[in-house]
Amino acid sequence: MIFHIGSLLLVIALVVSFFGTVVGYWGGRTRSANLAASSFHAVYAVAGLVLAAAVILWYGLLADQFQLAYVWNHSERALPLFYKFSALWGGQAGSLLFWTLLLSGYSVAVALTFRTRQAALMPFVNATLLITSFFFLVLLVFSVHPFEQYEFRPADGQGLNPLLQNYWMVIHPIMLYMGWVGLTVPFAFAVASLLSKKLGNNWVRIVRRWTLIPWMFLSAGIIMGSQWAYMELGWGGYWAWDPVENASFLPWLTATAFLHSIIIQERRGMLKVWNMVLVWLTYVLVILGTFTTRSGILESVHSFAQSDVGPYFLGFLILIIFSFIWLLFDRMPLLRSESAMDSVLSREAAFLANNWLFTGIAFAVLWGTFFPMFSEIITGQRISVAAPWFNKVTGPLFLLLFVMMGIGPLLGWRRTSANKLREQFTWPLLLSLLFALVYWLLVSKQFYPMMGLTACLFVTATIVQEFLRGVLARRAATGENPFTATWQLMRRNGQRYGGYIVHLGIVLIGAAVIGNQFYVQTTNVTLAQGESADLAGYRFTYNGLSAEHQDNRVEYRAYVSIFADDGARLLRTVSPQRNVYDKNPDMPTSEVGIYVLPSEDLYVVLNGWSENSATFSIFVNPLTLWLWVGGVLIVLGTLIALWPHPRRKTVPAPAGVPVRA
Amino acid sequence: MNRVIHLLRLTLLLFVFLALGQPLYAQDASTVTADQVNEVARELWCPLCSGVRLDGCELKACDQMKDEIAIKLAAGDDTESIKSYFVTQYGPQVLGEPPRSGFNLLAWILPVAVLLGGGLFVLTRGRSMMQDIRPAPVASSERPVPDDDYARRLDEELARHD
Amino acid sequence: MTWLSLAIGLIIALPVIAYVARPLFTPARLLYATDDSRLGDLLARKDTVLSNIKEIEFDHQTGKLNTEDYAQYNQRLRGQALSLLKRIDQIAPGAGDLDTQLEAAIAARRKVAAAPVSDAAAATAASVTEIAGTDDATTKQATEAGGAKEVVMQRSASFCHHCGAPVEPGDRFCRACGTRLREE
Amino acid sequence: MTEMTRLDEQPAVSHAPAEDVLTPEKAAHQRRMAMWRLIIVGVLLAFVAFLVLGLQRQNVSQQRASGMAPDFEFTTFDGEAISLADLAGQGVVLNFWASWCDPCRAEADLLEQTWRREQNNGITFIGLDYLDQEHAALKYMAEYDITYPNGADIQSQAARSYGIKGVPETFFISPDGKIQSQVIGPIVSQADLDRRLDEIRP
Repeated sequence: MIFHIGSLLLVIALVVSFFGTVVGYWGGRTRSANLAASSFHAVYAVAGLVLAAAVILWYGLLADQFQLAYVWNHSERALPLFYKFSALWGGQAGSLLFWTLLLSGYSVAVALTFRTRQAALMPFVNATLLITSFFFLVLLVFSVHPFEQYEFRPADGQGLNPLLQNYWMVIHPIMLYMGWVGLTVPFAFAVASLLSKKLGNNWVRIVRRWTLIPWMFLSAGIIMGSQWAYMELGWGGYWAWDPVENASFLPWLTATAFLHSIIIQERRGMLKVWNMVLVWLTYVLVILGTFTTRSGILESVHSFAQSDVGPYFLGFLILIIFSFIWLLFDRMPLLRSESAMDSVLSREAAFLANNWLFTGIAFAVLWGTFFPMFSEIITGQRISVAAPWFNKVTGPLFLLLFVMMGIGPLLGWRRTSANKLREQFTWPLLLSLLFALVYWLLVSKQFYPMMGLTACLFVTATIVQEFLRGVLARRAATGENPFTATWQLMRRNGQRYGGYIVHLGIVLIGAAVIGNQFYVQTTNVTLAQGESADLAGYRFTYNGLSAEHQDNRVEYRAYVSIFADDGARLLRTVSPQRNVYDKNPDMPTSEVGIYVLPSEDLYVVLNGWSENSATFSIFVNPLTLWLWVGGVLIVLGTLIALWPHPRRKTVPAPAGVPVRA
Repeated sequence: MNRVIHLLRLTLLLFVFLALGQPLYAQDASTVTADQVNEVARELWCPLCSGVRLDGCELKACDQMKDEIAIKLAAGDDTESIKSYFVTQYGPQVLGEPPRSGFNLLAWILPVAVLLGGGLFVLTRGRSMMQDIRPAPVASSERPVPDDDYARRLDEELARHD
Repeated sequence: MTWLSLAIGLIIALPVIAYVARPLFTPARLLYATDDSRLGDLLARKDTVLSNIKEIEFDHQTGKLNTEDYAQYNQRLRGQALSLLKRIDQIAPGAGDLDTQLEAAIAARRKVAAAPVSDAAAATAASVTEIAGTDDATTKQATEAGGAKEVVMQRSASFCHHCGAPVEPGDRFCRACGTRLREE
Repeated sequence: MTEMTRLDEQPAVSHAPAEDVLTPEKAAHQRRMAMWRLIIVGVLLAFVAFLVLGLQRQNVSQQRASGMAPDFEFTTFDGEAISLADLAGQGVVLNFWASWCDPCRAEADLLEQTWRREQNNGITFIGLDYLDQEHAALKYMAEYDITYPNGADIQSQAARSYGIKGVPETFFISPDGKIQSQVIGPIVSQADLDRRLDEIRP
């Protein structure tokens, strides 16, 4: 009964979202406050209805209502409560519902934020957000049916996919979805400003902020996804260039490009068309990514069960691609640049180079992701495009990007003269050369890691120099003490210095990736109880195995003691673990045993065991800790950049406000 | 009763894992260590999954592939010939990258071509954008003398603006 | 699907439809009075130019711009800013102080936050903030509607007694309407 | 001053510039723009077309249950070359399997026994070994004493043209080369197998 109501709620939401789209669009066209108000109401109503539907599905999951096909497929009685809750996004139908829920949440946030401002834009924004909701509701009503019921009530469910029964797998999809879904908002504003022809500096500021928020979630989501892969899949790595991973990485790349080039538009009124294209591209890549992961068009370990959502997605994709292109072409005359570049040695030029590299990398990743499909259609032969290809093609580009990341901030706006350039570059460059030389002589003679780590150091040096000079300049101007000066600098120039902190995070991630890519050491051993294996100066001793039944699984835990100094000093006993799930015994999951050091992770995977011996894969992964630290810095830096400026709390919003006529 | 079933399952699993852990044809390949096998397996990709490297793959099919590698290593084959054996058996999808020939060459060429083309485009556009603005720096005498009132207002606004 | 659940669905749908459609049955209004957003655009642009001036100043201080370049750009940007200020004044005399009003509003709000003030003062601050978010036509209208009068009552020292535009401490004439200001 | 004039030149946003005079450069510029637009739209169209094709291909391989059986050739583990075309006039049971596939074991004996019963009744059994190694495959065949022609499906070509979803998967091909039925997963009942065999008897 209640589940019938759930599907009815979705149908009502479908109708309302369609109505709201029409009303919003029409209201924007005719400048009717009544129609606009109605579109706001539609946004709130859709959010309420979708939330109610989600609550009903949650109730079904938590109360073990196995007559629901979704609950039967993705839950079981013995599933811990936490995972029953997260099973909402564990399957196709539920995760699409979750998408819609988050989207309507974002829509409400936007509507509430701008309900009295941006009168000219908001009806169109509402319409764009609602049409996206409408599309997902079409899927939920006509294709995937989260509330499909059986005639009878099965005694127990099938259980959640064991791989999803992990803490990271609960938080990581939320972050990722928050990022993906949020990128609809900048697209909605872009469409609105094109439709309303209000293309001034106004939407730029809004959009920058509303891109930064989802960007932060997306970054965090990607990092957490890697963390999950690293801790759970137990193959020693964190990123496999899998189609699903690429699907989350692609919009990140274009959004990052956009976040840089929008600064030029904000400051100089240049690149207006290009920024529109980037916003659109980001949104298209989000939808494309959802499409590829849901339709099974590309093979991936992460793919959802195949269903017939593909054609729907394709239709929607065609709609958003071509209607936007048409709109953009139509409004092209209104998007002329207001100023021009002054010099190649300017930050504008650096941003251009950045955009070139980011979109280049995005193209390469897109190409590599879809190439197997192209190739199979054209040649009929199946090939795979995996990590080696991606590393070879994007590796040099990332290296270049890192170099640019060091150079860019040192260039002033407009033009940097030769002597100033020398002044700026002397120290970082000297330091980097010294580092490279020492590295070459003492550590390793491999070219790529040396170049990569040198670039990392170079970027770090320039950022430190930026902070120092900024603090000094501020002290000279205001006489503040160093701490206040630093604080004020970040507070007042959050965009710039927050950005630097994000860069620092990226540098740490880069260093960790280089360490893992080039200096990983690994061995595969079968140890009898009490036996040891040596790797990279550490000794790993197998002490024994335990088996323990938890809620819905058996946990097999091996105990491995790690010694340093050739067995002289005990560092830690780790317990790599295998979980065998009652409902899915053929899909044992892995929990690796890790001892984290600042310099390297000692990473032990339990592969198999017999009565008195066990097989392990042991990895020594250099610098991996810094990957996660870098992720934290990215979030921190974004928050600093997002923090409202002390003065510009209420920026005049000039586009107009409802008039009592 | 439950416990019995549980124990039964446990022993069954132990057996399965034992079977997984041990090479099936250890007799000829016993001298080859797992590390030597993985050295080769690292350059091959599971043909059944996408994007999973052979040394990290836990499918039984992949374990058999690793056994095959051990046999071939014991027979004195080198990495390249083992790789090419698997390519002829399973097709190029066991390599992590498209072969550099025929249509698949496009996988390698296009990103580079697009990147260079894009770079060229940005460069020419940037240059033409710069030529637009190049005219000589503004001579101050050309500028109309701003009335003090506005200048003062500007200074005030600037002082507030930071 | 039972009749009962259909009925319940209908019961849910009706209020939702009523809620969404209600604004359509109120007297027709326009979203914004004119389609002219030039003032808003100019204000935003002025803000950008001011940021740019600050930015190159900072670039100069941190040694990224040499003094000649800085002087030249600074001059150019100031020229732009001045011309913008003038054009803002041309389009909407007295709107240049929109920004100033905003300042006042924030200041008032800060005061409210800092010390417990009467509810009336808080309400005033809120209404001023609302003004800050409007374009010229609405500003005038809101001013007429009395929002600014309250402001005058609240902080008489800083606003013109005639038109309500804010004035700087040293001013003898109102910049918006030209009225001679009363001496305190 | 350039920037200033540019600022001043900005159209009042809502009105497009009303300069309709076409100078030659302007015309050339417009032609270039038109060309670029065409290219962009063309590339996007091509991409979308590929997505449509990809989706279709995937659907086709999912629903391939009937129709003409694609031809294939293979070499048995004994070194004999066999192609489907050679077997015209006989009913063919085409079974995809692999030695690493546990469910395959459930049907191995049934298939072998039925083959022994039917081999003189105009029905041929063929086993194609999917993504497997010869050593392991031979051991598996010895274990179940499999005698019908078996060979490796080199580069999974047959598997791809039949669009199999996994192993085991079995196709029943009539003497005139049509796929009569298809079983995904192991065949466990003799009755079911016999019923399907009856459909393809010559």
